[in-house]
Parts: sequence; C-alpha cells; structure tokens
Amino acid sequence: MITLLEARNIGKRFGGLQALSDVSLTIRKGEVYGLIGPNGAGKTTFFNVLTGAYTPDGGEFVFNGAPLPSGKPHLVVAQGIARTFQNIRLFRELSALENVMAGHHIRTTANVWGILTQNKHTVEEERLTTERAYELLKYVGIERFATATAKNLSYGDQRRLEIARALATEPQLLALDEPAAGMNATETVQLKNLIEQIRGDGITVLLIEHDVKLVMGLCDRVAVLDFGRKIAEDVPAEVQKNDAVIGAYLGGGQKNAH
Amino acid sequence: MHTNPISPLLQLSAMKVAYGGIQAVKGIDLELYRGELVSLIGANGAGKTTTLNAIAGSLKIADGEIHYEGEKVHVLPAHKRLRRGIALVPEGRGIFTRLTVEENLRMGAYTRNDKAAIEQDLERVYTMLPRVKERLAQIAGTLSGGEQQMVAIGRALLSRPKLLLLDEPSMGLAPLVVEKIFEVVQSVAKEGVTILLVEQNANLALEFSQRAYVMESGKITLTGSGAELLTNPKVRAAYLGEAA
Amino acid sequence: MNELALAVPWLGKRNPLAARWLVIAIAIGAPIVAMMFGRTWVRVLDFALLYILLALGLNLVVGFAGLLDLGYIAFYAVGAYTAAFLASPHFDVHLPIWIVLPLAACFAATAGITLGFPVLRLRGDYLAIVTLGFGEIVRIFMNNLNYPINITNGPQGINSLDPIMLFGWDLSRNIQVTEDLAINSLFLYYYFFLACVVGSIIFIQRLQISRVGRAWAAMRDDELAAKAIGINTRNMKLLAFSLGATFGGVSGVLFGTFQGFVSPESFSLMESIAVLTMVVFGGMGNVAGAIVGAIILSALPEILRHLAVPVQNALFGHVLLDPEVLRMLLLSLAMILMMLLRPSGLIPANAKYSHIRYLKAKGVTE
Amino acid sequence: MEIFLQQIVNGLVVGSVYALVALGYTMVYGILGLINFAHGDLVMVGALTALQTMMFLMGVAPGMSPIAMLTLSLLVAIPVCMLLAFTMERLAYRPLRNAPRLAPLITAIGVSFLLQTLAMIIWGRNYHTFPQLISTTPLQPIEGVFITPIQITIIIVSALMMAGLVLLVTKTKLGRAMRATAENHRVAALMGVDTNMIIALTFVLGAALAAVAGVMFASNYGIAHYGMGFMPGLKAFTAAVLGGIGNLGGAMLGGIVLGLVESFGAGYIEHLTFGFLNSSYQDIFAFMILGLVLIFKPTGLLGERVSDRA
Amino acid sequence: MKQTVVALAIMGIGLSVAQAQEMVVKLGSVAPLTGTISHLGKDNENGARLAVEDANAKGITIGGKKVKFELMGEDDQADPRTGTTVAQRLVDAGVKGVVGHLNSGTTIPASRIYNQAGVPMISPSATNPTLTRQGYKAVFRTIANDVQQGGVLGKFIVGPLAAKTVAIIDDRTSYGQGLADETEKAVKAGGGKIVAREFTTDKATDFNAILTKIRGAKPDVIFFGGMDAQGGPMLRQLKQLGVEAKFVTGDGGCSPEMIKLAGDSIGANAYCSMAGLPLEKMPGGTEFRNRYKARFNADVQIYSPYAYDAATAMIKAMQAANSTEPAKYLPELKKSSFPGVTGTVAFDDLGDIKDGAITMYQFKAGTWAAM
Repeated sequence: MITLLEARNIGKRFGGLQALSDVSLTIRKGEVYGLIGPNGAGKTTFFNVLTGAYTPDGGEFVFNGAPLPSGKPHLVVAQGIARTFQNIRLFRELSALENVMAGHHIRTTANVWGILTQNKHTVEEERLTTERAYELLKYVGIERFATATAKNLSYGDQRRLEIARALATEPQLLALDEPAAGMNATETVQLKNLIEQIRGDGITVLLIEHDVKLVMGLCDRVAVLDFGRKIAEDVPAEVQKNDAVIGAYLGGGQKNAH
Repeated sequence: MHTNPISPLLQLSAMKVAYGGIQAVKGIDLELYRGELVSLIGANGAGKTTTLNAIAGSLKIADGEIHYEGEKVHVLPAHKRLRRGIALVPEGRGIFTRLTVEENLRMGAYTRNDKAAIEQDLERVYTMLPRVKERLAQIAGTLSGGEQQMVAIGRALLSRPKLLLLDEPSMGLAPLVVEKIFEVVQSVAKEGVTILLVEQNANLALEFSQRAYVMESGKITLTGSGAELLTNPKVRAAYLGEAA
Repeated sequence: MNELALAVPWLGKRNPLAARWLVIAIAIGAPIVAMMFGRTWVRVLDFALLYILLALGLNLVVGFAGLLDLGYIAFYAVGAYTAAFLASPHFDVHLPIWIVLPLAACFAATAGITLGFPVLRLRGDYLAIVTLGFGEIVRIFMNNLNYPINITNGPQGINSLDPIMLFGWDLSRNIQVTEDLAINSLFLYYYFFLACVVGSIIFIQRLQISRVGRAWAAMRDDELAAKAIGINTRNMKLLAFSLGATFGGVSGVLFGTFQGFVSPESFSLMESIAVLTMVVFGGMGNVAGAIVGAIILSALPEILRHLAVPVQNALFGHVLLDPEVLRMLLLSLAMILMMLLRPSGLIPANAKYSHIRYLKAKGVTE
Repeated sequence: MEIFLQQIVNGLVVGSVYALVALGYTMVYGILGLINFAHGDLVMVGALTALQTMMFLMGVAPGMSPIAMLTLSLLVAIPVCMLLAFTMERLAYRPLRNAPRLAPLITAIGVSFLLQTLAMIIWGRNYHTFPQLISTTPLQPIEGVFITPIQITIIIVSALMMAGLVLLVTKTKLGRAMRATAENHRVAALMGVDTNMIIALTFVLGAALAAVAGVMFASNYGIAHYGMGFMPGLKAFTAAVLGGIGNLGGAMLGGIVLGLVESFGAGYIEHLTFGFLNSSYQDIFAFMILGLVLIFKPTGLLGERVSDRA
Repeated sequence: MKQTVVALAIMGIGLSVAQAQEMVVKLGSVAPLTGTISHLGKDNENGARLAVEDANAKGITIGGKKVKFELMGEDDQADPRTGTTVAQRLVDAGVKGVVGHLNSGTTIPASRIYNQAGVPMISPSATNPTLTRQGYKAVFRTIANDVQQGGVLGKFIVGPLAAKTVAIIDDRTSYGQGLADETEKAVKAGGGKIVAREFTTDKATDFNAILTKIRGAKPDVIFFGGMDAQGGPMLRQLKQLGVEAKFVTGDGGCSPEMIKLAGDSIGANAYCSMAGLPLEKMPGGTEFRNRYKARFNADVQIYSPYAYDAATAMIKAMQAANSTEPAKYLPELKKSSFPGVTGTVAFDDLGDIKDGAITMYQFKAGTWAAM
C-alpha cells in the first residue's frame, strides 16, 4: 500500500492546554481512515493543523512524499487535501450550486481581464465549472436543490453540500469532521453509502466521527485519540476490543460492562 | 407555594425545538421528580444539549409545553426561570473567562439579595470545592478545564437552585478530575437538589443516576433505571457500535 | 440588468422582459422627463449617475467582499485630482479623457492596494475605523499639499478642468441642432455617464458571475471556510480593494471634469458615509440595491428641498420649519425607519453567482 | 522645556475629554458590538442642555454661586442625555439586535443626524457662548507652564468619573453583570441577569459620561454649538479603537495617548520632518498612530483577541 | 409648456399668479444653511432679504409695472456639488440675479452655471481671487478679495502695529488660507519676519498645541486667517497660555459673535479688518444694524451688509436699465456706483469691488471700533 499522508510527531498547545502531543499516524492511499476519541480529545485540532488553519508547534506532515506547507490553507488545498467542518460552514447566501462552484476555485484560472472580456477560456471554464458542480451535487444526491440558497437546505443536505464542495477542490484526501453529527439513522446510512462511493472513486478519506457504529462499519483502519495522544491505531475489530479505548469511551475505565 | 409532592417538579410534554431550519428535538416527554438525579444520554447531536437549553430558557421551544412546579415556564425568559430555581451549567462550562473566579461565583448569586446567606453559601461552596478556594482572585479563563467545571457548578449552586441542569460536566476532562466532579454532583444531589444530567460518559452517568433517558436523533428512545440501562445492550450499541 | 428588472415592483416578477425594457426606457427617457421640471433635475440625475458608479464600486468592496470601507471617498478624490493634474491649467497639462481615465483608474487601484495591504489582518469594525482614517488622511493631504511644493493648490482647489471631449464634441457645450433646438450639455453628460454606468454594470455582473465573484462571496460569508477550499483570501481582498477603488477613481474623473473644479471639500467623511448609506439603504450585495439606493438618496434631498415649502404651506398655511431643516429631519428619519422596517435594505440581496443557462440541457431552471 | 511641559498639559486636557467620551463608545461596543455613531452627539446635547439650564437659572436666580449653577445644570443635562440614550437604544437599536451587521450602523448615523437637526431646531445655528463658571485665569505652577482651574477640574473630574466607572464595573454586582453580559449574553441570562436591562443601562451610563464631557468641553472652550459633538466623537471613537475597543482601560489609555499625540504632533512634527509636514496634519496623527498600532497589534493597545464575530 | 405647468403644479410649486400690473421678480440667495458655518449662511440670506423687503416697501416700478421682488433662499451646504445643483435650481426657477454663495469653494463651480445662463451673481463673501478671474462677465462680489484685504492687513501689521515678528495661523479653508497667504506676502514685503506658520481646521476648538508652539517663537503679532467660531476660542486659549502678542484677524473674525465667543479674553490688543467703511460711519449703517436686529431678532454676523448691498446693487441696476432682464441690466450693474451700507458699491473690470476701502478695527469698550 502506498502511503498518502504521514503525520510525524505533531504537537499543538493552546495556552495551558496540550491539545495534541506527539501524534504520528499514516494514512494509505485509497483507505477510509477513522479518527475517534471522546469530546475534547484533540481530533478537530488535528484537522486544523493538517489543513493549515493552525501551525503545529512541533512535527510535520508529509503528503505524497513532500512536506505540507503549514499555516497556508490554500496551498494545502492545492496539494490535494480538502476538508469539511464539524459545525457546517457553508457560504450561506450562495446557492448550493454556487457553493460547489466556489469549491472549484483553486482548479480554475480565469483572471479579471478574461472575465471582463468574457474570452473563450473564461466562458468555457465557467461552463465546465457549472456543469461539474452540478455533477457533484448529483453525486451527493442533492441536485434538485441546485438553485436553493444554502442556508435554506435541511441539515442533512447541508452536510452533503459541504462534502460536494470539498470534492470540488479535486482532493486526493478528503477529511470529514463529524459528518454524521445530527443526522438520523436513515441519513447516516445514506452518508455511509456516499463515503463508500467516494472511496470507490479512489479518494482517500479521513473521518472524524462520534458515531462509533458508523466508524466501525466504514473504516479500514481507526486511530483513537485521548487527551491529545494516540492511544490506539488498528483495524476496527481490534480497536473495539482495546481496553484503553473502551475506558476512554465508556468512561471511568474501571467499569467494564463485559 | 405548597405543591403536591407526587406531581413532577419538571414535566416536558411533546416539546419540540428547532433552530437554523433543523428540528433538533422532535417532541419529547420527560418528567423529573423532586430529589431525583436523572441522566439524559445519547450520541453527539442527539438533541440532549438542545433539550437542556430549552428547559433553561436559552432556546425557544417550537411546540409543546414545559411545566415546572405546576407552572408553564416556557413562556418566561431565561433570567426569570433562574429566579424560580432552574439553573443550567452549560456545555463547555460557560465560564466568564474575563472575570475572576470569585466574580464568577458571585454571578451565580446575582438574583439574590440576602447578603449574609450568600456569604454562607460561598463558604459552603469553598468547602465543597477546596481547589476553587485557592484561586478566588485568579482570572477564570486561566483555570484548567476541571477547575472551570468546578467553578461552573459552584456558580450554579449559588443561585440556590431547586433544579440543576448539568450539560456534559466530564467533557474533555481527565478521569481523575471526572471522578472528583461526580463526587461533587453526588453531594449536591444529597442535599436535595433535583438534577438532570446530560452526559456522554454513559457508564459514569448511569452508575450515579436513579433513572435515565436515552436520546437518539431528537427523540427519547429508551428510559429506565440507571442500573437497568447500564446492562442494556442497546446502550452499548449506541456507543461502541457493537451489534445490538 | 436582470437584477434591476426583477427589482421593478409588481412587474419585475410577472414579466421580467417587459420590466427590462421599462428599466431601459427609464434610463434613456429620464432626463427628458426631468427636463420638463427644469434643468436642475437633469443635473440631479447626472449626479445620481455618479453616485451610482460610486455605490457600485463600494458595493463591490462592502457588499460582495464583505470589507467595511468607510474611507471610500478617498478614491473618488484620487480620480478627481488626477483629472485636475492631467487636464487643467494647473500644471498646464491637457491630456485627453481617454488617457486621463485609465491613468486615474490605475492610480486609484494603486491607492486601493496601498490601503489594502496594511489592513489585511483587520476585520469588521477595526477595518472600518482604519479605512475611515485613510479617507481623512487622503483628504487632509489634498488640502495641504500646496506646501512646500504646490501640488494640489491646497484648499483653494483646482479650477477650470478641461471638459470632456468625445470625438471632437465638447460635452460642456450645448449642441445646436437647429435654430431653436439645442441639446443641453447636461444631456450629453447624462448619456456619457449613463454609458459609463452601463459599462460598469456589465463589468460588475461579469465579475459577480465568475470565480472571482464567488470567491468574494465565499470570503464574505465565511472566511475560514473560504480558506479551507483553497481561496487565497489575501489576494482576493486586495483585488476587491483595488477594483472597488477603480470605480471610485473613474467617477472621480467624471465628477471633476463635470464640475470643472476640484477642491478637498468635496471629499469629506460625510461623503463616504453617504455612499455607504446608499449601498446599505438600497440593499447590500446586489447591484440593483446599490443603484436604487444611490438614486433615492441622491435625489431625495433635492425633492425634499423642492417640496418643503409648498407642502408646509398646504398643510399648515405657513412655513413651520426652514426647508433645509425639514430636509435633514426627513432624511435622518428615513435612514432610521428604513433600517428598522427593512434591515436588509430596500432590495434585499438576491444576487446570482452562476449562470443557470449552462444547465438548461440538464433541465435545471430557477 | 516649559514648552514640552505645556504640551503635556495641553494633551492631558484634550485627552481626558476624549477618554471620557471614548468610554461610552467602548462600553456600548463591548456589550453589543455596535458602533454608536450618535454617541458624540450626546456630548453636544449635554452641553446645550446645560447651557439652557444655566440661562434659565441666571434669569430666575441671578445671584446663584457658579458652582451651584454648574451642578444644577449638570443635574439637568445628565438625566436628559440618559433618557435620550435610553430612548435611542429602545427604539432604534434594540429592534435591530439580530439584523445584518451594517443595519444598526446606518441607523446610528441616522440617529446622529436626527439629534443634530433637532438641536439645530431647538438651539439655532449660532455658536453659543458657554458661561465659564470655573475660572479660566491661568495659574503657573511652573514658570512658563500655564494651566487654568477649569483645565485642572477637567482632568480631575475625568479621572474621578473614570475611576468611578471602573469601580462600578469591577467592584459592584451591576458591573459584574455588565461584564458577564458583554462576554456572553446567553450565559449571563442563565445567571438571572436581565440582559436587555443591562444593555440599556450601559447606554445610559455612557450617556451620563458624555453629558459630563460635553459640559466640561463647553466650559473649557467657552463655546457650544449643535455640531460640536462630531469631531470629539470621531476622535474619541478613534481613541477607543486605539486602546482596544470594548476595553475600559483601553479607552482611557487611548484617549490620553491620542490627546498627547495630537499635542506633540502639532508641536514637533515640523522639526521631525524637516519642515515637510506641519500642524496642518494635526488631525491625521490620530489616524496614522491608529493605523500603525493596528497593523502591529490588530486588537488595539490593550485589546484581547476577539473571537470571530460573523 | 402646458405639461410643464401641470408638472410643476404636481410637484407642488404654486406658480404665484401675479396681480394685474404687478410683476414678480425673483432673486436668489445661496449660502450654507446647514453645517458648521450655517449661522453665517443664514446671516447672508437675511441681509439679502432685508434689501428685497426694503425695495418692496419703497414700491419700485420697472418698465411701467410695479415690481414685487421675491427672494428664493437656498442651502448649498458649503458643498461644491450641492452648490452647482442649487445654482441650476435657481436658474431654472428664473431668478434674475443671485446673491451668493458664501464659500469660494462652492461659488467658483456655481459661477460657471450662472455665467452660462447669463444670470448675474454677486457674492457677498467669497474672497478667493480666482472667482473674478475666470473671464465670466456676470460675476461680481461686494467684498474685497484676499489680495486686497491681505495687502492691507500685512501693511497694518508691519506699519501701525510695528511688528517685527509675526506668527500666522490659518484654518485650511479656501478663505483662511488665501487670506493668510496674502497677508504673509504683505508682511514679508514690509520687512516683517514670519516666525511661525501654523494651521488648524474650521471644525477645531482646541488650539493649545499650536498656540504653545507659537508662544515659543515669541511673535509680536499673531495673525489668524479664519472665522469667528475659531477666533473666539483661540483668543481665550491665548490668554490661558499667557501669550501677550497682538492678535489680528480678517473679516471672518470681525463680528460681534467673535466678541461674544472670546468673552473676557478679548482686549485692546485684538484687531480685525473689514472691507468698506465702518457701519457706524455710513449713512444708514447703524440704522441697518438696528433694523436687522428688529427684523430677524438676531445680530448682524459678518456678511449680511455685503449681501444687502449686493441685492441692492441688482435692484438699482434694474431700475436704471428699466428692465429686469439680466442681459439688459447687466451693463448697468457693471456701472453701479452708489453708497451702500458697506461703502461705495462700484465694480472694477473683473467684477471685484472697486477701491475696496478696507477699515481696520480695534476692540474697544465692548465692541469693534474703527481706527
């Protein structure tokens, strides 16, 4: 298996809180990699460091064999990493279609002069962007809301739209931050199918999720964070049996319901 | 006011809450009797926090009713519900980070004017939470998570609540600290304060609770005594994804 | 144009095509109707068009890119002074408008970037106060750069700017068509300004429906998410500042040459606030809003000026309040009430950032 | 040397007034995130109301002592401004609390125009002479450094008012509630705080400070006019941002710094720039300093990192 | 034309129907009636109004018809753009002459419109020399321009006041700066030394910083080019800073308002200049002051006598030409020569007031006394 992303000893501190300490993990091309852990374990911080929203205090990421620029989100996206947010962050006033089109920004090149003159390249690129965005809406199953304003979509559809927008950046690695949060059972099943479809299309997925059932059913491998440290990394079946994980999750550690 | 001891202290009937176009709570019924410690457990996003916020008055309900001491309280603003004895320790603790620890605690007594009694209550909180006492003059934002949680609980107690709503007091805390906090919660319960506890740490919550409700996707799907639920395979399934 | 047509009350939604023709008819016919009431009204329309240009440019910065700029009038000043330097007896340079206009646009754009760079990290209200300061700094420099070297002629201003010459036509002179019929210079300016406005609308709508417009809107709605999808927010902000400034600069040139006189008094903070008010009043983030806001707020004071005395006479039999007092009173009340009743402005933003026509084949319609 | 000291005195006097007005801006901003553009005009209303009261008092009780007259006129001006601020908040700002961000700003500008116009109707266009009830005969504590009793009063009264406000905000229950509300409306309400009341109170307190500032400003310069609030308002706002808007200490520091910068700027810029710049640039020092501070410290001198306010 | 009348009626303009044999002649008056110098603006308007009312009271007949003059007062907000709009409005309304504007900055762009329409314009207060050097035939002023006034002021400072060292302050308005520059030139020409050149604005109230700096330069005379609203407080602050230099200002500060605003800080070391002869010395000067007070319940500020003379000049020219048509009475206006409230009103070729006699005043016994 080819390694796509390697995190090497990532550390991040906020004031007195060590949010991440010495986290290393390896994500292989084509897999769905789960990152779980209780609230406040550092999962989202890991995301933010990976995608350039924060600069890590220590360690580095190697993506496709080259180090990732830190603190420059747009360069990270250019390298092929896209993300979604735990608390959905759409462009609220844009339509669903336009949200996805905005996601395609980094793969397009029209400049102000071209836009002003509407030259052939610009027009063609715009047409392709529109069509491609529509295809992506279709891909996540919300093409019927293409012209609806993002803020008016239902919660589940907003989640899908965010994924479509991330896919529009043409990523090799798609990082999803709790995509199932707030979804009901049916929506969660649909989401699972969608993620599988994405993997099927050759995109590696990094998944933070609370819904352990979803993670266990979907992921090829899972890492567990607790207090900013990686306490386990393995295939789901093994992780589920891991005492440290059970302790971290069900709480107390001393009480074991087995 | 003399109320019938058998009637519930708090009663939610068909309560619905929606915000930002999402219906987060889809019509739930829940009862709480005086002196009980009841927990509300469920996965992230199930609607637990929303429920607590609706009871405390931070969120408007879309439909249904909230009765408290036999009175419809869902029409009242949050600050009036506090005056009637409903206190919420919000998720993420809601500490005033720019105020000192003591100021935070005194904010809890904002609605009270009985100075002497407030001082007494402060002393009681200090004995209950000795670590807080050491840091009275410190800016609350510089406290550790556990200490902040202690302050948040202490602050809520200073309003002399009849009903205390606790939203994930263990979130992001080390096991030892969580243990401490639950000791505090228990001692509060022993003093006769009715507690509704929202918790992810299901084992812990169920161990301490007399009863519990399990929420899933905005609905209550299970209810029973703490011990019953602790051994219920469905609960484990909800958390660890084991086949039910 | 579509947005504007849709904004036409009643008709807009029922028959957009008719509404569009109506808008065109109004744009072309307005000065002729106005002339029946007197040349003042044509002049008011001329200025309204200049304000539309300004409002369109500011809307680009505030409405599209979400950057609150309270010093926008500085770019207007840059444009006007460029015209004064390059086409007046002041330095005895007399360049034609075709050279002055692009140069002014360049200077203004440069000024925009100069302002943009240091304020990139600022957000919201901090940005507002720093841009306000920038506007004042520019005005104060214009007011004082007559010493030690006389560049701007200080508070005296620069007089006798060259009129606009279009293909040998002098816009400042009436055209004598026949013995009795002359086309007033105000009309010539009107149509020239109108052409500039139409050109700007086309440009802005092209920008709006492009990767740039979407990037701005994305940045405005959620800067963090915009970064997360790979938008270089720094460059996009600078682009917004410089393009917005360009509009300011161009309208400054038009203003200077139209007035024939430029002095720092015209570029006070109140003007910046006036233009911002137009944008917000009309409805931020959409072209139609900026246009309607600019028309209403630049014409309203004149209408009030006109009606103050007769209306009071009719109502009370005598003049209770001086017309200028009444005008200020009504204007301030209009601002307050408008915001209370329609906080999103007269025409709430309904901007489009994509062409649905590309999806016609897929059966997608509005 | 005495010129240097004199400039410090000049700067302190102006700075004290800026600081007092800046407090009002910063308090309202801290609690609502609103730039209350009309705050400067409250300064004007304060001064003109006091003037009106003095005129009335001079008519009915010509022999009254100046201090009593000043006090009485303040006792009228302060409540008038407070009431005005309360009305303003209730009618113009509260309905817009959840409106798009710029709507309240435009409303505030409208309110500012409205106040000026009403003042013009009531008090006319003329500049009014403001009775200088406190002596303006200069004292010379140091040879060549002049300071008048009214200037001393301004510095002392400003210092006292600021100290009073700081005490109120830091030491009292009400102040705690204000700070708590500023930090988090929702949680403050959970503590039983009537946040609407606290917000109204913040406006009202700021208005009281503005009224006092107006009376002192007018007494110092002996002049009052319906447009007098605009420039001090703008400067005070700049001072508030300079210090870190939303922060009381910042507003005071910003006010004083701005006063001193203007004073020294006008006094020394010509030498510093070899005659290229001169005192005609006095008004831009404020903005240049502001720009520089914000470039290096985007939250102002004492400001904290504010979270995303979208 | 019919539509126009209907339209005008709709817009609320009641076309005043003249009584038989009575002809209504409109004159315009423009000045800022809102904003920081609106008190001066209203003063100008009042001056013109008084002239019009006087003429109506006299019952003037022109071309065989009894004439009723009407004054259209407009607000130009001291804003150049509004100035042109208002100018156009007056032209549209068919005014036969305009008294205004107040500021040079608004007067210059507006003068172009009056000139195009052939409507005579007389500014009672715009002093920028440029105004009358644009080659416009119908543009006049009844006030001395900066060069005229500055020359006199400069000579006065180095002559009678015998100043060796002078500090000059201006308010960075077109008026203040123009006057200060001309005064500076004249002082230098007279052998005086400029020891400080300082600046403020027309919105400022605190001048301590620049006055402190000036104090350090120890000038014999401080000259201020600006208006009374700044001049008054400036005098107070000079006293508070212990500066004892003489204080000289131009007509912008030569007002009762200045005395009021300076309170007890004004003394015999304060001087100002004003074009024309002192009101007291003019036949009808004191009378003007009293009548103004009686009519408007306000004191004369600065320029209302000039506005009065401007309006009177137009009316007299119309009488002389026996026509109210601008084209006909313009030549008579050029030839004007009559004793006005401010002195003899006569214009030179450019349209400036001829031999603008400029009187220096000193503060004495609570008022400005001519020297």
